[in-house]
Amino acid sequence: MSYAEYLAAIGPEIALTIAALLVMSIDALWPRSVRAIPWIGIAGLLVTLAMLPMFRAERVAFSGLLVIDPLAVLFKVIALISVILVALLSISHRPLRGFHEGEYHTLLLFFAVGLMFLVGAAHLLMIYLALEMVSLAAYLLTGHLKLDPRSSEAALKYYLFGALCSGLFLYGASILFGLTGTLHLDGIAEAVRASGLSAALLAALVLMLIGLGFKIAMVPFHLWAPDAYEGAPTPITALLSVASKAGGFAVLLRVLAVAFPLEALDWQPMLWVLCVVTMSLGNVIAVRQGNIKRLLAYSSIAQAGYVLVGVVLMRQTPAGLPSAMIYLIAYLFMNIGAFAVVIVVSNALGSDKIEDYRGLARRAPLASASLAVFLVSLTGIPPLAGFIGKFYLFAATIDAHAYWLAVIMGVNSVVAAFYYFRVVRAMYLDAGKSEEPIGTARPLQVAVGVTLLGTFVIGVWPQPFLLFAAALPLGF
Amino acid sequence: MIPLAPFLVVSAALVAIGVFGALTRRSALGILMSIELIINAAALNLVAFSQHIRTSDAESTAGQMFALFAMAIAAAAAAVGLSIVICIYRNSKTVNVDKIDLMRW
Amino acid sequence: MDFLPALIPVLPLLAFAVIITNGRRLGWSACLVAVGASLTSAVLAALVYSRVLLSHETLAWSFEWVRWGETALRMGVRIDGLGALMLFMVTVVGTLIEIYAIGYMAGDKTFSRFFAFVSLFMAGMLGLVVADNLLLLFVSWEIMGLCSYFLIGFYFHRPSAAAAGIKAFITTRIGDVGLLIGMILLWWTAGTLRFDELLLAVPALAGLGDAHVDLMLTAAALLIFVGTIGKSAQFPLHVWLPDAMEGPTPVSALIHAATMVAAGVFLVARSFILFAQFPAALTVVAWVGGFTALFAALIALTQNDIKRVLAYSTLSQLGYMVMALGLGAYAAGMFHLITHAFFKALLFMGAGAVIHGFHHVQDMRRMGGLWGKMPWTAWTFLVATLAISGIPPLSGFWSKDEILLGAFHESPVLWVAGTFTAFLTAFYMFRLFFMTFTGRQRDGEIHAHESPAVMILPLVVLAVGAALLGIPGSPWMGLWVQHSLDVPAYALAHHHHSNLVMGLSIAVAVAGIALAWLMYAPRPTIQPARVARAMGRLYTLSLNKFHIDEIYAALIINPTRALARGSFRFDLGLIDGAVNGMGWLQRALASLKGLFDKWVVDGIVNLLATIVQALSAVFGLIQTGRVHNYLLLASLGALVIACLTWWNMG
Amino acid sequence: MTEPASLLAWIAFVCLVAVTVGSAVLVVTLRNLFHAVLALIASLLGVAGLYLMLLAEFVAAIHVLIYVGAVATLFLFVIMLTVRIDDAALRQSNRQVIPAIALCGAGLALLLAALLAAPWTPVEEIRPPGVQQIGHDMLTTYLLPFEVVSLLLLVALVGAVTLARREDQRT
Repeated sequence: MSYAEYLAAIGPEIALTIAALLVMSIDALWPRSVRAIPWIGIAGLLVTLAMLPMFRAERVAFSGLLVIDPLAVLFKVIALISVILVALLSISHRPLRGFHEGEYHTLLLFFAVGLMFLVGAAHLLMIYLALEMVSLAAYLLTGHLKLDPRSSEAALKYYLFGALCSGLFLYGASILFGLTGTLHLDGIAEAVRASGLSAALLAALVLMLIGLGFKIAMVPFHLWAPDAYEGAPTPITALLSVASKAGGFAVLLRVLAVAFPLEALDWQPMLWVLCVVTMSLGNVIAVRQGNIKRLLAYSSIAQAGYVLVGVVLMRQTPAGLPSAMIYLIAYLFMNIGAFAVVIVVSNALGSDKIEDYRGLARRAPLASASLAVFLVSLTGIPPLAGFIGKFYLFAATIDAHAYWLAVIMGVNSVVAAFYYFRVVRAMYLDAGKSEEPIGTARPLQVAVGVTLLGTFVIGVWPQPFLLFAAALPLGF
Repeated sequence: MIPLAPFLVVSAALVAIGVFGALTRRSALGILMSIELIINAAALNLVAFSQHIRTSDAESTAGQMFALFAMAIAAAAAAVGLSIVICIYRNSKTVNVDKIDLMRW
Repeated sequence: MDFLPALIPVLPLLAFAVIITNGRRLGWSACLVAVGASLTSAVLAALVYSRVLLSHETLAWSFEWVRWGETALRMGVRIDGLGALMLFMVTVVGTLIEIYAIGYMAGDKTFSRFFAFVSLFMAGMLGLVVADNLLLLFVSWEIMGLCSYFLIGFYFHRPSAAAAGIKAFITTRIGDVGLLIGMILLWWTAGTLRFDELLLAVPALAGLGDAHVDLMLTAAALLIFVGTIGKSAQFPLHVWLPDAMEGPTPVSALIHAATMVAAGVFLVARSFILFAQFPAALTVVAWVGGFTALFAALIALTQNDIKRVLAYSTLSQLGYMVMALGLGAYAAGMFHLITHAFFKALLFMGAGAVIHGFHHVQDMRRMGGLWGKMPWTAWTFLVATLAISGIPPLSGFWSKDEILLGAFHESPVLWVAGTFTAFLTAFYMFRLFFMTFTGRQRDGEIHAHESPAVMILPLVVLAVGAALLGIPGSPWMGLWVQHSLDVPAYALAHHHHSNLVMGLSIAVAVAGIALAWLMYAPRPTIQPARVARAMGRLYTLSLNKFHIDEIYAALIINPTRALARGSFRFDLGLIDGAVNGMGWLQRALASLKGLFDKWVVDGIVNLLATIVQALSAVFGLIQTGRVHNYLLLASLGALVIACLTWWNMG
Repeated sequence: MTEPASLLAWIAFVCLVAVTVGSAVLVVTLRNLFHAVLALIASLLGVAGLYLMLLAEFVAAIHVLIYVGAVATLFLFVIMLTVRIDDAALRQSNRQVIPAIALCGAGLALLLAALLAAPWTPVEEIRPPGVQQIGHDMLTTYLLPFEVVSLLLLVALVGAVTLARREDQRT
């Protein structure tokens, strides 16, 4: 492979790495330029995003370690958009102001680089490496507010849980290597097909599932999530709940779809149960939360459960994978949007308690209306993005004759309405203590605007997103 | 030459001991050390497989390479973990994880 | 020109957008925007109605919305006779209610917000009526659900209002989920969601005789009916409607008459082809409707809150409509929907005028003698009361009579129940009327006054409608309205006229009024209290709404609590030592008990809430905040997953 | 098939295993964290010995360099920074010991059952790749991970320095 080919394969990643290094050196050399740093990072991310269409031709690069296929491109787009939005949120998040912003944005960009490698990795070594890169950056970002005990505690819990899970993932990967003699996912599939089911294969799958389940906060590997989400700086909470989770889903999809053929190991029943437990537990526990970040943490566990519905059904219906993708895209906009409003409120009130949201509609009408839209969308009510996502997931369950899954999802979406509307009620139907208006910083306005637009457009005219998601062939 | 199976037994034992440590140590540092044991077990597995399992010529070094990378990554992860532990210590003057529960339910 | 009907829902939607974004600037004139939009819609609707009536054609216009592999989803509007009549009714009644609200809401701080949401509500309802496919119908349906949440909880400083808003939203949401699943089931079985295509596809599929397909379609029909049960407040999801009167009275009128509850009935009518093919589904519909009609009428007998009586009467009348559809008397059911919209809107607005003039007192036991003080209100109210009681030639008589006629031919049991309900209806409505308007005022403290002209005018218009609207649907005019509905061939044919049915229904109405006169006239012959004593337990049953809420508590909540406590202990032993445990146990039990006291007051939603909250309290305990517990649970989880999977594979 | 191992090799193997596993047990049970790190070093050296027995000299060398040279030293520093001397006598394990023993025991048993029954496809003869081969592959086949791991180390460096630095040192 020539260097030109290398460049053609990982051009966007290289560009983003350069941006990250640039941010790092500018911070080190000209400490005064700190106001410009986030914008340099965002510019780098935007350039990378703009480069993606030129680098989407399907290919296998670096001796099969990395692939560029529709799945990878799709997830790269999701990852970049969410990191851009998170960078916007970070600019105006009060506790982050002037607190090692250079390092913060450097880590954020490297997180994005890791994510881009992660979604294209088709080789166990590469997967592990990218997974660790993403995780390490995430641990560090979670604990970035080192003077805040909650931030440190969140980082510690996240780190310890993550380190154990990734250690077990590595051990599982080593068993898989022993069984198949190769680290390439497609080679693994061939060998597994030839040798068939064995207890060791199952052990490898379960061990690897621990690592991936941790990334997407799937029950029972979700336990870190509520604490980490609550303690992390709010933009990072958004990052963990969207970008990091999307990366986890990309690997999960690739590992399950490529490396574990169903005829050798039928993982569907197992994932079915996990999916049901994940959505139900997340929704049920969310009902009692009094902190909005924690509420959104449990809600995002439940949302991961919904996405898993598409993953479970991906071999039974051609609608499975695309419906999971659509849901993920919708989730990106509505969830980051919700966190943007949470930041608006916490900047003004210094609180994330739902009781402090009382009467918010009078103090910040636009922010409240936006949050209401995002929550209504998360509930799955038309004509918003969340409804389209749920609609296609329901369609996939019906197509796959998975009626129980449809019913359980239905019950869950009723339960979810409870807690989302508790927040709406606090904002609109409860009287607040103060009437003082709350302002919104410009970058947050942009972020809220973009996410609102996304939430509405997907809801009203989903066609382009459907095409985007339907680019996924079944057996990629 | 020692066959494959004894190595697998050793690495499985190391994993079990490591998980046990992670579950029972009160100190975050103790948990970190236990996790190092697990990563070592995986690396040992990889090297053992690399020598004993039939692979294609192109992948004759795959297992060893994975083990080497895993070590580098583990070192980086340990550095990150220890810096987080230092932060925790500065904030709450303890590294015992059962004392660290500001956030729950 | 073809897309003209699409403008009808878009105009109120625009009004919503304009008012919500410029609320402060518009101030009082917000109502002009809202009324202007719906008045224009009404004019358009009248145009559409005349065109559909004259040509008997179906107006349709659509465009491709999304394409999903092979299947494309089209969005558009389709207006047949049924849709045109509904459009006409919704826009006219809606506009009148909005005009009335100008007077009723005057001086309210949230005046403009009120009109914004009412406009959106109208947009939702109109969108639902013009929709040419189930998906668009569902979208409008949900928009209406959201608006009901905001409007019922509009007086947010009253906790009961906020609670009622949530209750309405969550309860109807249960139905919505059923509808959504049913809709997708239908889509996957029949391959389309468009009504005109379903008209062809469903009979073709039913003709196959494939048991699986039949099962799927029956399930789809029943799930769609679950949506109706939620939205049209049929038993057992009826609990939200009586509470929905917590909203401002114009909202009650809107919800009870022209919009929300009518949507559920309309849904069954729209997807009637599905029900018509599967008699099992139809039977369920009929019995649910019949039961709701009787059950709600029994409760209405003893209520003392003026709006509550009306709320239960709505439930009962909705039961009639649903029963009619279930009996195949499609045209009769829809006719009753239209007439009911007029007289029920009139009743609610009359009650609102009473409440408005009576300084926001709603207890009928404090009223009386308002006849002299509010003549306009009293006269129009009398017209509506006569109409709902089924006195010819007012509108309610003709539509109700036709439903009973259908029942007479199809199911004698339901006919008897329906006739008895008609008797009860006449009785409790005149009980209300006599207690409010005749005799002397029982609470002398309050100085009642007549409402302003802007509130009286809509009352008069509606009274004219409630009085005369039945005529075009009467046998005198050859059931003209019913024929204009373009009743599809698959709906059952009209029944032969029966003098017995008609005579009996007049007789029971008169008997009901007479009994009410005897008991509640200025000088009663029969003392109501003695009747109550004589009826004993029956009276208390009705007063306590048949203890439905308590039954829910005994059957479901208590066992759940016990279960929760049991599983809680189990969890505890698992995670940590007993020392920490006792603390948790006490805290969790205390919170459970608190929740129990707080939530087990009434209703299925509170029940659901209680269960979910209890589960939440129990499962929330997993999150101990200690990372070593997390690690243990996760490892245990992994082991369990591995074992179960291995065991599952044998 | 591989040639039968000589008795000497077995003796060496058993000794190494005893050191490795024995020290590992000490790592997770010793009360004094300082001692635990020493046990960790012993265990790691044992693993290095096992690498040698597997004829993977390069891996063994790197292992010793990275783990004993860097990681263990880092642990020692942090322990000295964070653990006070009077902590040494404190109980170092929490109340989960019994469930943890049960869980790990069951897990180990299942894992061993699975691993020993697995259909491995052994080589006829061990031909370990030399250091040259490893070096060559690292800069050809594994060029991408080689570059990415450098980024990962950079991330760890930047982040760890930011986190561990005292706040008052930056003005």
